[in-house]
Amino acid sequence: MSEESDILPTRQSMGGISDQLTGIPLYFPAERRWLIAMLFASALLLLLLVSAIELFARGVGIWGINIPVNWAFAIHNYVWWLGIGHAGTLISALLLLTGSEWRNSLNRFAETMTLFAVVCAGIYPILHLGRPWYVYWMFPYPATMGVWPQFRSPLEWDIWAVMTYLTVSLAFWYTGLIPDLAAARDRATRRGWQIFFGITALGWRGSARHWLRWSQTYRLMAGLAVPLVVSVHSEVSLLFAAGQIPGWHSTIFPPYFVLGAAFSGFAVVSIIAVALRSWFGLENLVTDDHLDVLGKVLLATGLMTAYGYVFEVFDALYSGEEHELQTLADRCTGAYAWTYWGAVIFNFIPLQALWWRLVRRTGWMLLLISVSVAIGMWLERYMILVTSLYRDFLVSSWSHFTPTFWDWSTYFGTIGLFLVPFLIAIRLIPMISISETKELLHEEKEEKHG
Amino acid sequence: MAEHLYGVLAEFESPERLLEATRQAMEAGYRDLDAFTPFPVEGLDRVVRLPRPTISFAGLGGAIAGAGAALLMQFYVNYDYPLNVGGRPVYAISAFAVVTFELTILFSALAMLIAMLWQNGLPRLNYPVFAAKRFHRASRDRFFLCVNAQDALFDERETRAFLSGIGALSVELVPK
Amino acid sequence: MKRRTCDQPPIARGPRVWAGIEELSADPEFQAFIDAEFPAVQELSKTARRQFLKLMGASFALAGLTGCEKSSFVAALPYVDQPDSETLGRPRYYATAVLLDGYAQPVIATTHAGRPTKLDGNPDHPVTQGRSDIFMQSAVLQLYDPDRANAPTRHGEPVSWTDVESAIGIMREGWRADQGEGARLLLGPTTSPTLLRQIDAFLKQFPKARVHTHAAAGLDERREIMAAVYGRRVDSNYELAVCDVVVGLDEDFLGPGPHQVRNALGWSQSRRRSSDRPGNRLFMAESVPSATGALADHRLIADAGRMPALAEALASAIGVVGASRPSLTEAEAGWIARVVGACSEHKGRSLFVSGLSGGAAAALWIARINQQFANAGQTLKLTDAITGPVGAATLAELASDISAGRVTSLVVIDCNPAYTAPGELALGEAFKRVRSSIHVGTQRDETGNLCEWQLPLAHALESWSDARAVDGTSTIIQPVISPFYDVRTTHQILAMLLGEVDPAADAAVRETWQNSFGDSFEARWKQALHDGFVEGKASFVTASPVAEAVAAPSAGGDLDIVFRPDPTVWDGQFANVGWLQELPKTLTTVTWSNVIGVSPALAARLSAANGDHVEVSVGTRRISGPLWITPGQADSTVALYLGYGRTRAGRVGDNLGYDAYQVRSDAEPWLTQGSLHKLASREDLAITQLHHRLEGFDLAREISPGQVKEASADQASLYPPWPSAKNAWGMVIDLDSCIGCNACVAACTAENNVPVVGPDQVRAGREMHWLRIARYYTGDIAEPRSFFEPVPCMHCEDAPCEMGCPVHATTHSPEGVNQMVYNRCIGTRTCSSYCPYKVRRFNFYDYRAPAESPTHAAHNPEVTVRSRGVMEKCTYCTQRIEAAHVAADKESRPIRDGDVVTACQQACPTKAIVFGDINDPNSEVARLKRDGRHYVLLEEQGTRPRTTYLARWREDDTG
Amino acid sequence: MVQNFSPVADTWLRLFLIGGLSLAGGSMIAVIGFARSAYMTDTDTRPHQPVPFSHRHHAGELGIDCRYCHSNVETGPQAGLPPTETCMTCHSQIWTNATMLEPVRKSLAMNTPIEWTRVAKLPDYVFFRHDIHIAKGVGCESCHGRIDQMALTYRAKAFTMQFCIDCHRDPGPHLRPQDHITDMAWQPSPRARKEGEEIAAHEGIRFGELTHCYVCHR
Repeated sequence: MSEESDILPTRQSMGGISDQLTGIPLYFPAERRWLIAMLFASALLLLLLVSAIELFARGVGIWGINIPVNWAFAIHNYVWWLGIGHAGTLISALLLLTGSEWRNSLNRFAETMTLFAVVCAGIYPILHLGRPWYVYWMFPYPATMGVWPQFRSPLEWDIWAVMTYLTVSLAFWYTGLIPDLAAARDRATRRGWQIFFGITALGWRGSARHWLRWSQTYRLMAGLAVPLVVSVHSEVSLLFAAGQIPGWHSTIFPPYFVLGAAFSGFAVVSIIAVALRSWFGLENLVTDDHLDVLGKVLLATGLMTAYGYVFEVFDALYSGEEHELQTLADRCTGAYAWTYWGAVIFNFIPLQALWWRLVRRTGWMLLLISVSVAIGMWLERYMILVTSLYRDFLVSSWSHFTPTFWDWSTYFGTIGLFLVPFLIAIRLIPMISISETKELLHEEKEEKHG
Repeated sequence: MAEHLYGVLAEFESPERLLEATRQAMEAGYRDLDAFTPFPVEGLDRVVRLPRPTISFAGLGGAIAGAGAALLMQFYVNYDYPLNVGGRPVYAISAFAVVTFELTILFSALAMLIAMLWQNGLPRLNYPVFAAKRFHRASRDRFFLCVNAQDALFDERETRAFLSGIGALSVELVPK
Repeated sequence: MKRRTCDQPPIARGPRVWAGIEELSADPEFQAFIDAEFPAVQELSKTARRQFLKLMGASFALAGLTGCEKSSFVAALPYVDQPDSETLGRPRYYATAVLLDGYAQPVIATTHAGRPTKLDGNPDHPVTQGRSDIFMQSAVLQLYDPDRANAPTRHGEPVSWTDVESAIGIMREGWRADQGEGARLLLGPTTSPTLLRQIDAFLKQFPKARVHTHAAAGLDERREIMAAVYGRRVDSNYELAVCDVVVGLDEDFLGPGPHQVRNALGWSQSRRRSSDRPGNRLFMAESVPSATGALADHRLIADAGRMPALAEALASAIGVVGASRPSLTEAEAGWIARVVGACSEHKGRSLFVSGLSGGAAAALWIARINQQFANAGQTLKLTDAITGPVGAATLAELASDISAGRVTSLVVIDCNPAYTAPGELALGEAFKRVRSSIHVGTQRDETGNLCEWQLPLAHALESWSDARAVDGTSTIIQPVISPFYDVRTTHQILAMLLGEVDPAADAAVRETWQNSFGDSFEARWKQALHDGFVEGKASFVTASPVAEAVAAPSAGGDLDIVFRPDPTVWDGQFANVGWLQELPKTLTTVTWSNVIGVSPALAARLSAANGDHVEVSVGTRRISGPLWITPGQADSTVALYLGYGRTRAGRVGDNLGYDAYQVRSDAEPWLTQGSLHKLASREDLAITQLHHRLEGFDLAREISPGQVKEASADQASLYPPWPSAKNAWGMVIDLDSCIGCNACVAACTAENNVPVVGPDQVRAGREMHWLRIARYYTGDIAEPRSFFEPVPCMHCEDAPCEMGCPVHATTHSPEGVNQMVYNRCIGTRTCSSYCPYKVRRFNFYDYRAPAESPTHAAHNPEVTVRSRGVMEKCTYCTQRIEAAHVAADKESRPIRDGDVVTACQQACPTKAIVFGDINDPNSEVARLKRDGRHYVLLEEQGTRPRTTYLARWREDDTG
Repeated sequence: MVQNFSPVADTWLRLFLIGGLSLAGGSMIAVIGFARSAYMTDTDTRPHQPVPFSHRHHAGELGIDCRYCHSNVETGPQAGLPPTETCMTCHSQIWTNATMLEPVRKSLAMNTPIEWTRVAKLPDYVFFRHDIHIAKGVGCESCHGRIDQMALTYRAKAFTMQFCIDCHRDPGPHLRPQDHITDMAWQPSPRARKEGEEIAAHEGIRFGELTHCYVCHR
């Protein structure tokens, strides 16, 4: 068997992998760099805190929204974050089912990323409320009013979809984590770590029975997670498609959104993969082959998203509906044309470089392309919201939207909300699945010695 | 004699060795066996003749419960205070589909997680095998076979001898 | 949690409230309170912030919707001795009148627990027939204006009325000595019989005293023109109801002003005479686009200076003796040909009118044409001028007298010459030279500030007085609320000048009517108070044009500068009324400022855009303001709007826009020549509609008589039908009748406690009006065809908004009303996102007033005042629907057509808005839904709106 | 050797899990209950009044009709508190010097209203009308409870939306004949529903139209 067929270099021992990965939390290598990152992240988080206080004290008027553009940054970033939050679970679940072995080195931090991205998304629907202190009215509880939530509303669907997605992702993530926590526990020498991993590992001891039930659960969960991922973002797309606003009211939206989500998600996964591997010297586990595959997936989803763009245009032209055409014209030439063309350029131009193997296998190139995709998708969400709302049916209601300082501060704040827990997670849990990597390594060795 | 014992723990350095040893132990007539490994070892369950796990049924149960709960909830709230919402029907099945689907998945997933932990008897922080000197390698790179003291054939000395006989790197007694 | 305390007479605490505000706005604690109550304030700049504090004081309604669920115990105060007539929580109605330029605007005042909350036209009155305009609607807010003068002052120091009386006593000493030599009265426009009687009495006492009058908005000039033409003081009355053809030369007879309601009623009446074609035809030649011009079937764009020539050309075309045909452009000739063609077979049923900018020159020809067509006496009726007093001198004469030192004591009554006088008279300076001066007015305004004494005047709603409506019918003005400041009526002050001591409020008025009613006084007085007017219009007189040809003023300077009263603050007297400031101006939708209107071509020549500052120079005087490109304005005509740039209007109206009076000349107050050049600076105007070209959508439809066909009102739906209740409410709006006057918007604001949000929020696109009048134009921007389209909530039966709400805050009633429940709303704004018509409004901040604001008294207790973070929108005035239900249910009878009238419908001066039960096939609204012009806005969206439209008539080109 | 925990640790862990779960569940139920508690709904608390007015004495023992003092109840939205004049019609004759009544006499003398504390009140965004309820056969007692037995007045029924909506959904059983409107002791007969529906039919109550939002909220 030749090296290429192996995604992992086979000349490394199981023990080595164990020590290397559990070593990251137990004997943290990059203290200073981490502190700097943490400082930056907490600053952003503080910004979010300030923005939120300002918001609750004074009302959503501090944002640039108005009538007709009464949804902008909040919903726009909600969709963006949720989209990013889709890669993790999708990668690990889908690839687990298809048994693609290259998943093992990526799924853990991809899933972790998902969790925090979804949290970032999840706070927006609350922040953007006019009276956030009544958010609990969206849940069915026996109120003295005798009034219930309205289950025909896409917003109501949203609440349930996001809650489900967060919970299931968490369960899936934790299930996969248990054996590794045990591994860390068994490596831990300091009492504190022993107790922490001891409890979180729930007393896992890798007994044959444990493994049997665990594998079945893990696979079945993956089986559930895949349709869930698809449903959640389809549902988010209905938030718009269910409205009659030109530029929203389209059947392409669900697939269009899901693919877009996966696209942006994979981009962020690539960013994290490249970053972590160079940070913690994980080249032996996150190999160029991994980047290569990531690059291919990114390219594929990117092209599918591009198809969505093309279809949107076709849709408008084919319908021939004057307002749809008006919206199309506004997107291409209107006041916010820069978001449309920005999205097209950032999303699809650098992407084409991924046709070359060299680019795919070079960390920093992949990183740059992924960043551009993340920006592109952000612009796309902006475009979908603002250019549809600022000029809808009645000419007399046409208006404009300009984000204020608080729009931006809230957005950047959520980046802090994402980074802080992620950085903490790096220090607490093995960022790559130990047991599965070993399994893979063992299989590869098997093949070698026939 | 064996009351104070949990069993005998034998260490092997590869899954293959473990499988081989287990097979021999079974042939020797030991039944109450368990193995501790860093990752699921292919085929071990067949050798030890473990029953097929029943997590999937828990999952199914959860799914049905979820779907039922969701539909019931949505129908009830519209039955309790029927309001004309944009001329849509009171019982708008198509609109209820989304939440129903989400809850189906949610309940199912949680049911399976709980079932898995329950059947595995987790969480269980204190367990005899943890007391074994070399057990910390069970999650690293060693593969352990354990003959429980409850086993009919179990005899402290003979079992030890038998295990070291089939190529264990180390054999140790695990106290209760 | 603030409370409505309806069973507490709130007026009792009026003065204390006022004092409260004065002290408070400085006090830091109050600042803190404001920051809490109005978070918006903090983000405003220091000046803007001050501005906002002012605003808030002046124009927000109070209290209401705080979400706190725990209901605490609060105080309840019963009457000590309850008036027998008072039913707690039941509104009571009084017939009285408010004033505009001295003319009575007959109203029915709605009062809750003794405080007026709403004014509507008096239905029995021949002029208003229950309809109203924006000024009438807003008068009630003016009453509660916290900036009103609340006590007499001398040199700005508060004094008592006894001081005032003794001072007047001393003056009278002087006058007695020299028979009033050097005594001068300066009157605002007035029609009050009592006031005129008192003036006469005054002149009898002091024969050498003189009376001057000053009306900024054109009353005097109109009278002068008529005098020049007919040789006597007459007013012209247009009988539009019987006209087949109306031809106007720069005369915006459907625009704002005292005559608007009557003209609009008449015009729409004849316009709607038949259902298969327009009932009349309207030709307009105008320099500056106006409401009337927007409605014209054939509109000619001509510079203001051309009007006399056009008039003469018309005359000669028609064959008026002595008219010679001046040279005309092709467009002008074509238009005149059309007019002649249209009129020739309508002798006696056509009407020619000309405006102020045409001057006497145009007016004379127009008069002769009406003569020629036998319109005089038919469609054009003349009455003796009802504004007085006869033989009063002008403002210019006063100015010259003062500078000549012939004036020792001056009493300015209910006008503000220091602001409204033409700049060249420099009256402000002059006033300083008068030894003793008294200003009598509701505000301590520019003039009041210059005068030695400022005497606070009672608001019409607090006064005993009388006045005559535009048709001459007299109205006895009775107080509907006891004055809550230390104020007096004009009549009381005149009485003081006549030597009485502490005269009773109603004495003078009673005396006047004692004389005219004679023996049957008590009965007729009661009757008059009940009806709100005294039978008997001004009798018509026949007069014919006497003057020989009047020379048109010669054109000098490169541009015609025309002056127009502002569409919403008029001559400036309403500058401190927040409701009017926030009303979008009829054609521009500009709020909170006036603009300098120019044609697209001129703007292109200047390479200037909307909001760029330009400087207008007339002779040596110059002013600068923001430019506005007006589609369809004549190329070399510049329009200046009066009423802004005030410095002592109050906290709402100060320092907005520019002061056009500065460049006004006394000789040519309405049309003069000047030049224009662009400045470097610009400003961001607060406009409510950014885009006006219709872009080819059929939102505002037209239909020509040929296309009319029976329409079916029912619209298809994919959903199974919901059972309807007995009543199904619906509305039809006739685009052919809408004159874009904003009366509906103002009425809605007053009825539904719609907050004023201020210029910054309007700029941000957050105005709160539940009903907007969309202004569109089609065709070339140089010669557009304009449309008005009122857009309230459509109350869709398959409403997208309702489907979007996650908490059942907006649902559908069995009567088909799209309900918005504020106290359930959590502010997701999904409804507004989904609304294809964007008629929902959101409280981005807390727009409510603090409890201290006196304006809370104006607020309608039947409607919740919305708090921060909730959506709101048109409710079809559900409080009125429910009231009608209760009334009907108590009598166990069905609701009759006309039992429910929405505020907008009630106000509309052209009856363009019709509301009612569409389940009742005989109801007016059901009939209109079957009309041939009926159409549904965005019907293809399948929302099945209950609010629908009647298309506007377009003339077949066969004419 | 990774035996990090002693056997008791497991016991503690289990206790902790069970405790946590039951705490979460319990607090939820507690909150839902609290919203209905007498504290939140202000029932059964007797606020201090300037004059310790006893409905038991006036309405109960003396049997004065509700409408004598709350004269507005049939004609207007608000039942209305009696003006001082009304109190004095009797108390100018009896108990003329009772110290208890000092505030009343003062009110009349100084012409200032008596500052009662409102007991029965609804949130601002609820627009309730007494007159129509009276006209359609809803008795005082239905909402205000046995006023005639209250020494100091208190709120007998929790004025929650649920309370209103129950009756608006199905008025039948709650209606009574006109001559029993102010009758505190009136008991619905066994055939209450049938009689109620007769009344409803006679009064032409708009069944099904009374539960939409704008009936009470504007």
